[in-house]
Amino acid sequence: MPILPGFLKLLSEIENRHFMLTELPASKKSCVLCLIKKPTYIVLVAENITKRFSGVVALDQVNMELHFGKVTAIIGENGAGKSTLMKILSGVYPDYEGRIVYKGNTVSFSNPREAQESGIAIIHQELNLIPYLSITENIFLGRELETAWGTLDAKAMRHQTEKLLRKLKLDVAPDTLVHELKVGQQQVVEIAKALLLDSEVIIMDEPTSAISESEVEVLFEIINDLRRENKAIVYISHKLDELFKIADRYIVLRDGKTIESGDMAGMTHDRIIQKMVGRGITLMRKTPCCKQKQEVLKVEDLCLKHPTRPQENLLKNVSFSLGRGEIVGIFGLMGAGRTELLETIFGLHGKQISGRMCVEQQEVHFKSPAYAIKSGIALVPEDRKKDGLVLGLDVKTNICLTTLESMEDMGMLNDSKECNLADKYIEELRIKTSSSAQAAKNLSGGNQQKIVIAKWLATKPKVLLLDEPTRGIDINAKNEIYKLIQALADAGLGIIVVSSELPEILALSDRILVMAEGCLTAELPVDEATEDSILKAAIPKTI
Amino acid sequence: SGKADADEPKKVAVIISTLNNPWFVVLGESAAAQARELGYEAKIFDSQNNTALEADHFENAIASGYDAILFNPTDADGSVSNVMKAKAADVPVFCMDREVNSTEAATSQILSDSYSGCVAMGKYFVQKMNKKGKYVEILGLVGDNNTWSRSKGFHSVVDNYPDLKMVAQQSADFDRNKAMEVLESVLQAHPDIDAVFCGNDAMAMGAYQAVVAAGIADRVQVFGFDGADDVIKSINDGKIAATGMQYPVVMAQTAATYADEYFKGKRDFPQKMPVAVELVKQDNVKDYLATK
Amino acid sequence: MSPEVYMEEKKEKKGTSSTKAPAGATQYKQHLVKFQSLIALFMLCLVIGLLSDKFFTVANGWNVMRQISVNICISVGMTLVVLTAGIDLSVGSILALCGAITAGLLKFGLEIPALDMFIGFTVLGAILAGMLTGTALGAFNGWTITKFKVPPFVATLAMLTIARGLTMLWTEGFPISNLGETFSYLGTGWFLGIPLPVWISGIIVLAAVIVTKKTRLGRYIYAIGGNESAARLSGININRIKIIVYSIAGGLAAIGGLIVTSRLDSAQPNAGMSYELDAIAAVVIGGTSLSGGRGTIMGTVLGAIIIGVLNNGLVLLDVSPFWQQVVKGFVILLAVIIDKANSKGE
Amino acid sequence: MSPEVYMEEKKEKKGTSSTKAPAGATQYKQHLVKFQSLIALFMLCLVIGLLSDKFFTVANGWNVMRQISVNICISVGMTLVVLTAGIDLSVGSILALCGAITAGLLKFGLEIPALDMFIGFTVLGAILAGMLTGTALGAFNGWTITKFKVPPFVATLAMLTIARGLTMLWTEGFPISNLGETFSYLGTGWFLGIPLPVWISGIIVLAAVIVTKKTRLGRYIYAIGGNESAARLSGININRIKIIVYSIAGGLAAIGGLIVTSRLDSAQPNAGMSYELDAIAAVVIGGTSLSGGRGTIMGTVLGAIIIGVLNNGLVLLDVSPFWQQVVKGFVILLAVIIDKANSKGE
Ligand SMILES: Nc1ncnc2c1ncn2[C@@H]1O[C@H](COP(=O)(O)OP(=O)(O)OP(=O)(O)O)[C@@H](O)[C@H]1O
Ligand SMILES: Nc1ncnc2c1ncn2[C@@H]1O[C@H](COP(=O)(O)OP(=O)(O)OP(=O)(O)O)[C@@H](O)[C@H]1O
Ligand SMILES: [Mg+2]
Ligand SMILES: [Mg+2]
Repeated sequence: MPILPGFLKLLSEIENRHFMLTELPASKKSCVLCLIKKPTYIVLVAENITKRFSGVVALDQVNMELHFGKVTAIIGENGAGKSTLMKILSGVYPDYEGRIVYKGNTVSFSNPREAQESGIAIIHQELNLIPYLSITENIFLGRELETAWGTLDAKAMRHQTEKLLRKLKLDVAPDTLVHELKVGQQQVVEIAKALLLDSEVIIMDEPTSAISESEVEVLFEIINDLRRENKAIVYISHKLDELFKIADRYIVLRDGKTIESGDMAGMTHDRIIQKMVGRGITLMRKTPCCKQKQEVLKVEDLCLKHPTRPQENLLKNVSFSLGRGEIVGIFGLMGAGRTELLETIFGLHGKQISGRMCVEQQEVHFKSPAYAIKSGIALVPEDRKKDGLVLGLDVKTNICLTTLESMEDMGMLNDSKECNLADKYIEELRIKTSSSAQAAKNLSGGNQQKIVIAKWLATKPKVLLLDEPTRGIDINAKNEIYKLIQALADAGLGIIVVSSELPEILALSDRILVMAEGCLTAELPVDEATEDSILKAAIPKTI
Repeated sequence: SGKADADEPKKVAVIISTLNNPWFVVLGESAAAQARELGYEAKIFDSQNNTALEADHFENAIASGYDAILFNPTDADGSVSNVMKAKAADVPVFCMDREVNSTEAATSQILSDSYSGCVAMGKYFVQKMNKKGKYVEILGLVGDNNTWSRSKGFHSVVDNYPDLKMVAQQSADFDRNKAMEVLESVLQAHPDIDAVFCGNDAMAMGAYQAVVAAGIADRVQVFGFDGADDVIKSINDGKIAATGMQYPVVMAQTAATYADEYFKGKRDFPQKMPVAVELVKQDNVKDYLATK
Repeated sequence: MSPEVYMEEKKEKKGTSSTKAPAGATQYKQHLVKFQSLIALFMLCLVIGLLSDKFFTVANGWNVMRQISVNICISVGMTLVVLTAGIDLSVGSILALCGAITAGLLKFGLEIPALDMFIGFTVLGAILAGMLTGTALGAFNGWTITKFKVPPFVATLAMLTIARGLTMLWTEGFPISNLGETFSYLGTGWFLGIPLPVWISGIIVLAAVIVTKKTRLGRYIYAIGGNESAARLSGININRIKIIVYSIAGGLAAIGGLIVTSRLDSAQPNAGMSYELDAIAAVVIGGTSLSGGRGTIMGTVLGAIIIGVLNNGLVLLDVSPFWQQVVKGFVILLAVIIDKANSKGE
Repeated sequence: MSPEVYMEEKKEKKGTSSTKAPAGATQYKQHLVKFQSLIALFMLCLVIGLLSDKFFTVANGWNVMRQISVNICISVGMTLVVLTAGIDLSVGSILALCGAITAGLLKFGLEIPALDMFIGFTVLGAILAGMLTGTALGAFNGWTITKFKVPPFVATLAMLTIARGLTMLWTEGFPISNLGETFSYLGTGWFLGIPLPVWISGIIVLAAVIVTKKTRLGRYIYAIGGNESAARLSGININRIKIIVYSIAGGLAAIGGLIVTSRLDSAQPNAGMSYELDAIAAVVIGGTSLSGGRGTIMGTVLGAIIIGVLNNGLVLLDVSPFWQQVVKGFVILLAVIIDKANSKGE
């Protein structure tokens, strides 16, 4: 029971005169804790934090405080400075202006290890795993268990990992190499990594951007446990619904400044958006479109063999069609084969394929991405860091990479054409960057995602495949991307959107396809679809 | 290796310090050719100037049953242990060109003495220069003991004349291109030199080209060492002053003949069999042209 | 209520004004990065110039330029290869082989006993044959690397050995000399007051700068080195680009071989040994990352100049051959450290 | 019933049945990868064995093993370096310097005229001094790489030159020979029917396998090579690990130097030239990725054996030296292609 340590902590805090008695929130259910009238107090205060990157002020006089036993949500648009603030708290950026008071002492961590050792754990927004080490090895990296001989205690570590993975309901062997995992699974590993440490403060920077709702539920259970154990939790997410479910307090950042902080109770959706964006937003329902189904893409009997187990199929007889101006949403649980479907259509899986595909009644093949692009297909991939962007190159180059042929004048690239194209999309998609010559790696996650979308829009495709297009994107930008998708559909593109967010699917699609274990299990027009019916179809049947 | 298969022809290994230099290619191929002429199987091994690789070659040669080794050592000391290994396995070793520092290891050593060859070269150098002037020395590979035996032989004479001033001493790794580039740079600092002494003929050719490019070929004399075809011709054309003629073909043929005699039962070989280095200069170059 | 409904903003777009100011800073920094090696070179020249009054002369300037022209040819190709995150160890051997082939064809022509045929070669024909050989060997490198996924290090290491062996076989271990006036002119001639090798390397540098900055090929090279999988998804034919790049590297090595052979008026079978290390050193000193995607041709040129000046300076100062290597090592180390200190922001 | 609950039940069931199969497959695949080079080696041996009856003899076996022991010492260190995504070009020079230092101290002792002092060395003392020198030079490599962020390629290239220069200075260009019986024993002796160099390299391999598989250090080496920034975020002291790794590489190169020197009973100033290429070749043929994070010590050992068998076989088969290089290049290429074909799934 955490009472005794909690109490001792309290005593020490009294000595440090750095505590605050408040009433216990109603949500607390533990009677034991209620009986002793557990106080909550501040575990960490950040005062006037300013952080500059060359040319950019990422944080400007930011203040925040974290409470024991509470989940604090940091809310803000892409590029507001959330991740930067968290990196300062966790010792990644040792040089900043301002003061951090942690458990009564002014601290300044010079590296992540110091922060870790004093009890601050972080799940970074970008995955930070070693691809060719196993799950166990990744989770215990930097804090391996050793036997008396000074060698690694593989057994004990494996055992603990198994326990952690069971707790997180991740269904893979602990010896699996991380690079074999899907992004969503990797994110669960990141979570496990942070949970292994018995930390006071646990920072989660968009932990749910790549996982589906069932895993989110698991995570929330764990967060609730942690809250009961009196840990302070920082939670960052662009999925506002989650915040209402899990957060006790909130802090809003906008353009690197603190706008407001307070209790989550009593907050509404609209007010959060208002604070975050700095203006009111009217919410509008999508008008279902009524269109003449002129077929733009048709897939018939598509099968894809498993890369290592030839008798097994990752895609099984998938057939569907997509109309001009239609938006088809594909829903499925993690590992349903949605990514494979899009990749196959885009020509990434070369030879292990059978089936036919037509674009505008013309038979096309699953040859290569170059061929797919020529046939008018574009794919916004799932993992922007790995497949979407050349992070070391600048924004302009990344945007223009797919359409360089049209940027040429007499065999030479025309710089002004490139700039025009880049500026057009920076403007249209509101990509927050200091200039089109900024390196892509210096942009915030959401803005990177926008570059990937821009790069594919530039090819003027007939069919646009979007794999989780709004992952990590703030609500305002999401709105813009939705509008953009709609506008593109109106302009006659056929669009397929893969998403793990049911509301997004429901809001965006004209028609919904559901996948489970490589099969299409349902096809529902949007007005007939309900969350229940979709989920039922998404659950694997062949177990 | 002791098995005496009467029907099968005997096998002779020719282990050469390096085949990256035409002089040694001649040495190796003449030895192999002579051995074949005498009715044996012959095979050339390239030690690539690497004593450790040479040790491997010895082990491999002994293991695969060679009956004699015609040997051009990479190093006088480092190669001793290799020769001893062969001796222990009853395989006769005949050294060519370079010696090993042991009197009982090799069956016989047919040597061309770089040191005394360069002493002669030094004497001719002094004479040609009239005992005064500035010169540049271009060394071979600095870790190679041939480099030093030549340099020392040369300096043992030339250093006695205080008016002969060495203005630069640089290494060019026995390489024609490097020698040219080094001399090009040296000429920037010392455009007024009178002579260049090079540790081998490839470097002498390179040096000569640098001198030509600088337009001072008429007053700068280039000296080489080895007796390469190119240089002999150049001496004949009046381009290069002199070189030390070593006789790779003679040495190689002698070694192969010795091996033949060894197989036929002869055992009393001269421990050292010097083959003199002859100075090739303008006035006697015709003789050497004829023999080629 | 479903939250994921469309939202419409009330306010207009916010500040477009803030975008411009930092752009200048970035540009400036890129400039610095581009010429990061310049400071090291400058300091090096200053020190040598102070110690030897022969260093800052026109003649010595041309001397250095001519000496580095071969390394520049090779390193330009190497830069392209390294930008794709590859490496080419075979350039030195290809240089030797192509020089030997040109020299051999020029001097002896080509005899095909089977067909009872003899083909004589003009200077131009022999030169083209040499360059073709280099390009073909480079293409072979690219082919094994892309088709069989052999790591570039191994593929080109194998080619290093193979091409050297072929050189030995072709020359039978002997130099091929006396190639005639016309061919000699290539390496020793002057044109408009500038040595011909300098012209050649200058034109190659110019072409390479244009290719990397201004053409699709160049852009693709950077993209492949930066993130190969993203490049593939962008529809770039990775294999084709890589084969082209290795072919260029082979072709440029062949040109280097022509210059060396012509300057010496002789093709040496052991020419070009360990030139690959010099070339890679120039590339890396010039700020190109061995993991690909970052670097410039001009950086490499500066790197090659640093190495050339260093070699020249050490000889001018008559540093003993023993000490030369030690000094050279430390200076290279220092040059890179100075670079790093000056591009700290990166 | 809420969909979440329903889902969970289903998932639970799925778990038990499907977890095991992929895990098994992964294990199996890892096995394959681990010994991917084995097939190539096997085929090579078969071909040579068929063509030469001298190949499969005990004597020749020890012969090959003894010959590769030096390369194994160096390549083990190189493997560690490459696993951290680094490279070490200086091993050959360090080998030469350390061999020369041990030989020099053993033969002449150390005279310090300034202090009017003379220190004599026992065999053990001289050996320790040599190994210490190697480790120190390696640590210096690590220091410049971590402290000044000099790319490993440049830092160790500089060290290649520096150490070679120091060797020349120490030996004055002459070999140091006749080092005595005791010291000779190290390279030429046998113990329990196995040559001593084979013992030494065997112990080094064993230690390295334990380090990479069973210790924190090993884990961190893989992590740094796999994703340096993630490793840093996990609180690993990257710089310390790297310095340790380069020191080990230096120390192992020194051991290689001792073996070479003792085998020849002579320290050659030119020893170890271009050994770095052989070592890197062994590492890469053994399946270690030059971009770090992936590979095994046993793979490297196999790689070294392949190279050793190839060298031995070409000699046994009477291939002419010029053709040898060509054949060697193609065989290396083939070996790697066979590997790749057998680990296609990767
Ligand atoms: N290394 C860097 N160099 C330059 N600018 C940077 C760097 N890292 C972040 N920035 C800038 O700082 C600002 C804040 O970025 P940060 O990653 O903290 O945003 P965020 O709130 O986490 O956004 P998102 O929701 O998209 O993850 C952005 O404008 C970003 O471009
Ligand atoms: N390279 C691979 N090797 C082995 N199995 C793979 C590989 N790629 C995918 N799979 C398997 O194929 C199935 C489908 O994966 P896919 O990525 O298409 O799912 P998804 O529906 O897109 O899920 P996610 O939400 O993770 O994107 C999964 O069971 C996955 O484990
Ligand atoms: Mg962020
Ligand atoms: Mg997916």
